[in-house]
Amino acid sequence: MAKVKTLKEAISDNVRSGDTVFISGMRHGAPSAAIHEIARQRIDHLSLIYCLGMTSILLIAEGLVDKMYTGTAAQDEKTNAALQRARSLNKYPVFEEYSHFGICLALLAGQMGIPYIPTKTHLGSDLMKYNPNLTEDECPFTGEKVAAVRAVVPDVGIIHTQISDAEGNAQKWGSLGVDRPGINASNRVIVTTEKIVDSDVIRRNPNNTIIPSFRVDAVVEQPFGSFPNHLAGCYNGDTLDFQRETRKMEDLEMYLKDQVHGLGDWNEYLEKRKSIKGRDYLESLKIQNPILSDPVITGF
Amino acid sequence: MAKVKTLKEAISDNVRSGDTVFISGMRHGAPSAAIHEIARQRIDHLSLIYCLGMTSILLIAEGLVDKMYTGTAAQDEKTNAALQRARSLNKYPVFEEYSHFGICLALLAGQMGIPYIPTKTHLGSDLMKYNPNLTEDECPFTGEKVAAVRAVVPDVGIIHTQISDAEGNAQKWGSLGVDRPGINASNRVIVTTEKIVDSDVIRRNPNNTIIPSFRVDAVVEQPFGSFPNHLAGCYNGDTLDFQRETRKMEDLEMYLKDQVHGLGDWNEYLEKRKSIKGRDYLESLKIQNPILSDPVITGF
Amino acid sequence: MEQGRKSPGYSAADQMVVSAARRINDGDVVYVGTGLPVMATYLAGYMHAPRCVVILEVGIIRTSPGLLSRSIETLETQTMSDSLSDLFYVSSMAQHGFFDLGFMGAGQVDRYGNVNDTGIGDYYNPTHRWLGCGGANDLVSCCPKTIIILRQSKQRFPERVDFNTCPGYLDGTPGAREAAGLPPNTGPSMVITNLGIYEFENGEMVLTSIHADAGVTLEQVKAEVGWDLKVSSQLEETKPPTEEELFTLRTKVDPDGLYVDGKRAAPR
Amino acid sequence: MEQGRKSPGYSAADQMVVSAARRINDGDVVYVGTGLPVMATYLAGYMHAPRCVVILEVGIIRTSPGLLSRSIETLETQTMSDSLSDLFYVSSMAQHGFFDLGFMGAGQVDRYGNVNDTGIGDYYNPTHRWLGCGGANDLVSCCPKTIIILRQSKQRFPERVDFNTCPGYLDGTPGAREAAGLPPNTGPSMVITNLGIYEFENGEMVLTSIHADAGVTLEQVKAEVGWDLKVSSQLEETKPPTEEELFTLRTKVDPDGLYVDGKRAAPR
Repeated sequence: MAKVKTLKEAISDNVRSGDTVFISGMRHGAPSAAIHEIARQRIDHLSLIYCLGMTSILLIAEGLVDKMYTGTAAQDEKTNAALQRARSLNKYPVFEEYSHFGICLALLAGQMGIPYIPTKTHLGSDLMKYNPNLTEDECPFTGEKVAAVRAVVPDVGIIHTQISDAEGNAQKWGSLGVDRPGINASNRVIVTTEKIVDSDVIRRNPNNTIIPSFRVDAVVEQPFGSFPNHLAGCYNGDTLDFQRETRKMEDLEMYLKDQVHGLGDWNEYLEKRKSIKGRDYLESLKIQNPILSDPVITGF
Repeated sequence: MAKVKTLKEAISDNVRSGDTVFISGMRHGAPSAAIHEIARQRIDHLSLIYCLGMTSILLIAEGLVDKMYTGTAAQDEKTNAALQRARSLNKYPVFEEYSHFGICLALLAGQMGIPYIPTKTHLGSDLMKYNPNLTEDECPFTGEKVAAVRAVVPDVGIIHTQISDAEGNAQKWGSLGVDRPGINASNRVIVTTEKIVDSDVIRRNPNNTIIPSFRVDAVVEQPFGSFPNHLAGCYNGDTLDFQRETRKMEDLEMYLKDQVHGLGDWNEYLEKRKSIKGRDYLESLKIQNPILSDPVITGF
Repeated sequence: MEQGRKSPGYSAADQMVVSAARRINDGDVVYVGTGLPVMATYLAGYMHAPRCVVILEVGIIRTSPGLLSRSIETLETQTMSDSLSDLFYVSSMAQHGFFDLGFMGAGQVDRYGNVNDTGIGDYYNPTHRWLGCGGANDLVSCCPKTIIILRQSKQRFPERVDFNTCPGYLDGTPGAREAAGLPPNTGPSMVITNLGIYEFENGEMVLTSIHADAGVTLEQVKAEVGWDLKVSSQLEETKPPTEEELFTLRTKVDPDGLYVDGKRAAPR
Repeated sequence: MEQGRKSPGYSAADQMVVSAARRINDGDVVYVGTGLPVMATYLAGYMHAPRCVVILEVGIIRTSPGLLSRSIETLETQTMSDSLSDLFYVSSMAQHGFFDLGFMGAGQVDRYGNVNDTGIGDYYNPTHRWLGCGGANDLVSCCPKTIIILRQSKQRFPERVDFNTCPGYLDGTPGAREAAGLPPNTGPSMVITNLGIYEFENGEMVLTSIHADAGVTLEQVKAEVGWDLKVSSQLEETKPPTEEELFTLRTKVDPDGLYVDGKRAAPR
C-alpha cells in the first residue's frame, strides 16, 4: 500500500517545476482532479502534452506552462482569457504544433526508447517549418522521403482510470486516444482512479491493464476524478459549466480563486459543484443504462 | 454473412502462391487448422512470418516455403526432417534472421505504413550483416546510431481468436505476442475463430477487438482451431504428440500422408486425434477451472 | 452573409450536410473529423450507406450510426462500437492506406486545396488564430480521397493560404504531393460549402455544382472566392435535399437540435 | 561431462539455478528468457524476492510466481498475471530502460560476453545451428544488467564466437558497445554455469566463484574455457544450495519434475 497517496501527496512528490508532463485522456477520462491540484500547488515551468485538453487552460492562466506540445489548442489571444492572463504574468507559453498523430508518434518513440520515428504525415505542410521536433529524413532502404518526429519522454505522466489495484496495476477501457504511448513513455507515473480494487479483480482480466505496477509511482483513489469529462462505465461528462465559468477574464479569475485555490481538495470541489448544481447533480451524471460485457474467461 | 466461409474457401480465396503470410500466435492461439489447410492445398512459394511457429514445419516439409522471417526456427538440417525433406524437394527456404523485437518492428512499420522503423537493438550484432532488412542509420536530430528495420507488409495474415462476429470484428485475449502488428499490417485478413457470436457480444466489450470488420476478408468458425496449441479461455495445449509424430522422416511422411492430405478438413483431423487419444481427449484439454472477469461496463 | 435561404424548407447548412452525405458510398471506411463531417456521415449511415464504417481519431470504430453529441468524444459516441482502440491504431490504418475517404472541416482552403487551420498573417504574430489541425493533417495526408466541408467566404477561400496546415496539391504543379513525400494517390477530392461543390482538376479547385435551388448564383459564388475561379464546363445545379433526407437529419441525426445552421448550438 | 555431482543432495544444475536465483533482488523487474531463467526467477520469487516482476517476451507481466510449465507460453503462465500485453509492449519497455535485469540462456558465450545463438562455422554452411536468439538480443541490448546461464563446455566457451547474435562487449575495447550504438550502461553482467560464476571486468569475463562444494576445481573450470581465463583475485567458493532452496525448487517451482539436471525432460 506504500504507493497509495492523497492527490496532494502524489502531485507534490512527482510533479516538479520544469517537468514535461503528459496528461492522458483525449477528453475521455482526462484527470481533472490532478490538473486542479497542479494549479493549486502552482508547480511551474511545465511543458504539457495534453491532447484536446480542456482544463489545461487553468495551468496556462496561472502562468505555469512554458511549452505546449499541441495538435489543437486555443491560441487566439484576443479572445482567450487564459492566454491573456498568461501574457499579463509574462508567462505566455510556446506552442510546438503537430498533428495529433505527430504527438502520438513523439510519445510512441518515447515509449519505445528510440530517438525518433518516421511518418508520411506532416510532409509538405508548414508544420515542418516551425516545429523543431519535425524534420525531413529519408528511408535508408528505399530513399523515399519521410518526416522524422523526435521522441518526447515526459518526466511524469498522469492517467485517470476506472480501476487500479493498490500497487498501480491500472485498467482503463473506452476510447484510449494517446493514453497508451503517453503514459508508457513517462518516466514517473501517477494513477488516479475511481476505485482501488483487489489485485484479484485486475488479474481476472489482465488484458485491460493499461500500465503495470512496476511503472507506477503513486496511486490515488479519487471518485469523479475526471469530472467534468466523461469516463466509460462510470459517468457522462458535462463540460458546459466549466467552459462558461472560465471563458471571460472575470469569471476565470473567480474560478481560480473560488474553485482552485479556495478549496482544499477535489472532494471539496465536488461538494462545491453540488452546492451550485443540486445535491443529485453528480448522481445524475452516472450511467443511466449500464451495458455489461460477458465475462472474459481465463484459467487452465 | 458474406464473409463467413469454410476454411477451405477462406484459404483458397485469400492465400496465393508467392504470398508473404503472417501467422499469428506466439504459440498462444496459433491457427493450426489454417496451416494444415495451406499444406493440404499445397500453396507454394510462401514467405512466412510465424514467431515460435511449431506447425510451420509442415509447410517447410512440403516445400512450400521460399523464405522465413525468423527470430527462432529449427535450422539444423542434420537433425530436422522437415528441412531435409525441403532440401530433397530442392525447396530449402531462405532464413532472414532478426530478434523477435526486430520481426515485431518490421510488422509494426508495416502496420503503420512507413518504410522502416528505428531501434537500438540488433546494433553490434552479426544479424545486421546477414539480414538485408536491417541497416544502420542515424537520428536526424541527435546523430546517434540506430538500426533501421525495414517494413514487412504481409499479403495475407491469419489469426485465430476466441470469438468473432460474422463481419469479422474479432476478439482475442491472453498474451498477444506479435498478433496486433502482424494482423493489422496484413493486406488481406483471415479470421478463424472458436465461435461466431452476435455483434452484440462484441459491442459490449469493444476494447477487446483485435481487428475490426473492415480489415477482414474471411471468417471461419473452427472449434479447436488452434489445437495442439492453447487458447485462453478455451483449452490447454498438448504439443508433445505433434512434435513426436513429425520429428523423424518416416513419421513426418506418415503425418503428411495420413493427417494432412488424407483428411478432408480440420474436423476430420480432430476426430482422428480422438481416435488415437480417446473419445474424451479434446474435452480433457478444455479449461478445468475457468476464471471469470467482472463484466466490463459501458453505456451512457 | 445569408445566401441560400430561398426555400423555406431547408437551410444552406442542410444542403451542405446533405450534399456531403451523398458522397459516402455504402461500405466506405470513412475517417471523420469533428462537427459537420460527423453529421453528414451519420446521415449517410441512416440513408443509403448503412454499412459505412465510421472512424473517429480517438480510436472509435463503429458500423452502427451513433448518436450525435455535443463533442466527438462522449459515451454516446463510444457505446456499442465495433472497436474502441486508440489514435495510434486509427492513424496507422489511415497511413497504411486502409481507409476510403477522409472527411474534415477547415479554417481556410485555397485554390490548390491546401488547408489552413493555424493562422492568418505572420506565424508568430497572427491576425487570426485557429486551434490547429488535430487529426486533419493526418487525414488529408493519408486518405485516397478527402472531402473538405466549410462555410464559404472570400476570407476563407484565399488564393494561397498563409500557413499550410493540411497539404492539398501544394503549389498546384503536377506531382507536387509525391515530391513532398506524401503517399501517392491521396489528397483532397472535393470541397463542399453552403454555396456550391468543388472538385479538383490538375490540382486546382473547380466549381462543379451550385446550390441553385437554395438561391445561390454563380456571381455569389465568385464573390466569395479569392482568386479567378475555374468553373466546370459541366456545371450542375445541386440536387436539393429530399424530404426524407431532411426528416432523417432532424429526427435521427440531430433530434436535439445540437446544430443550428451548421454551427454547434453550444460550445464544444 | 559430469562435474558437480560430489554431494548427493543436489546436482550441478541445481547449483546453477540456485546461484542465479540469488542474484535477483526483491522488487527487481526481470526480463526472463525461456527455460532455466524462468526456474531461477520463480525460485527467487518463492524465496527472498516475492515482489520481483517477471516479464516474458510474449507479453506476460506477473508479480505472483506462476507455475513452471513445459513451455514459457502456456495458460498456466498467463493465468492471473498482472498484465497480458504483447511483445511490442514488453520490448519497448526494455528498450526504454525500465527493466532492472535480463536473464537468458545461450548457445555459446565468448571471452567478451558475446553470445552465439546462431551457428558455428560459415553462416551459410554451418557445422552447427542453433534456433536463433528469439528475444535474447533485445534483452542484452537493452537491460542494464544481464545474467547469462548455460551449461559450460570448452565448445560453448570459445574465445570469440563465430556469429555474434547477442552483443556483449564486442571486441572488449572500452566503449565498444556505445560506439556500436547500443544504449549506455547495458550489457552482460554475469555468466552462471554448472561449474562457476563469472563477472565482467573491463568487458572481459572473469571467474569470481567456483562451485567447490559440488566438487568443481579451478582446473576443471579452465579445461572448459576456450581462452586463457582471468581469475578474480577474490575468487570465492559458491555457497551451496540450502535445504530450503532445494525444497522450494522441488516442491514449488518444479513439482512435476519437468526439468532434469537443468534440461527439459520433454521437448518444448
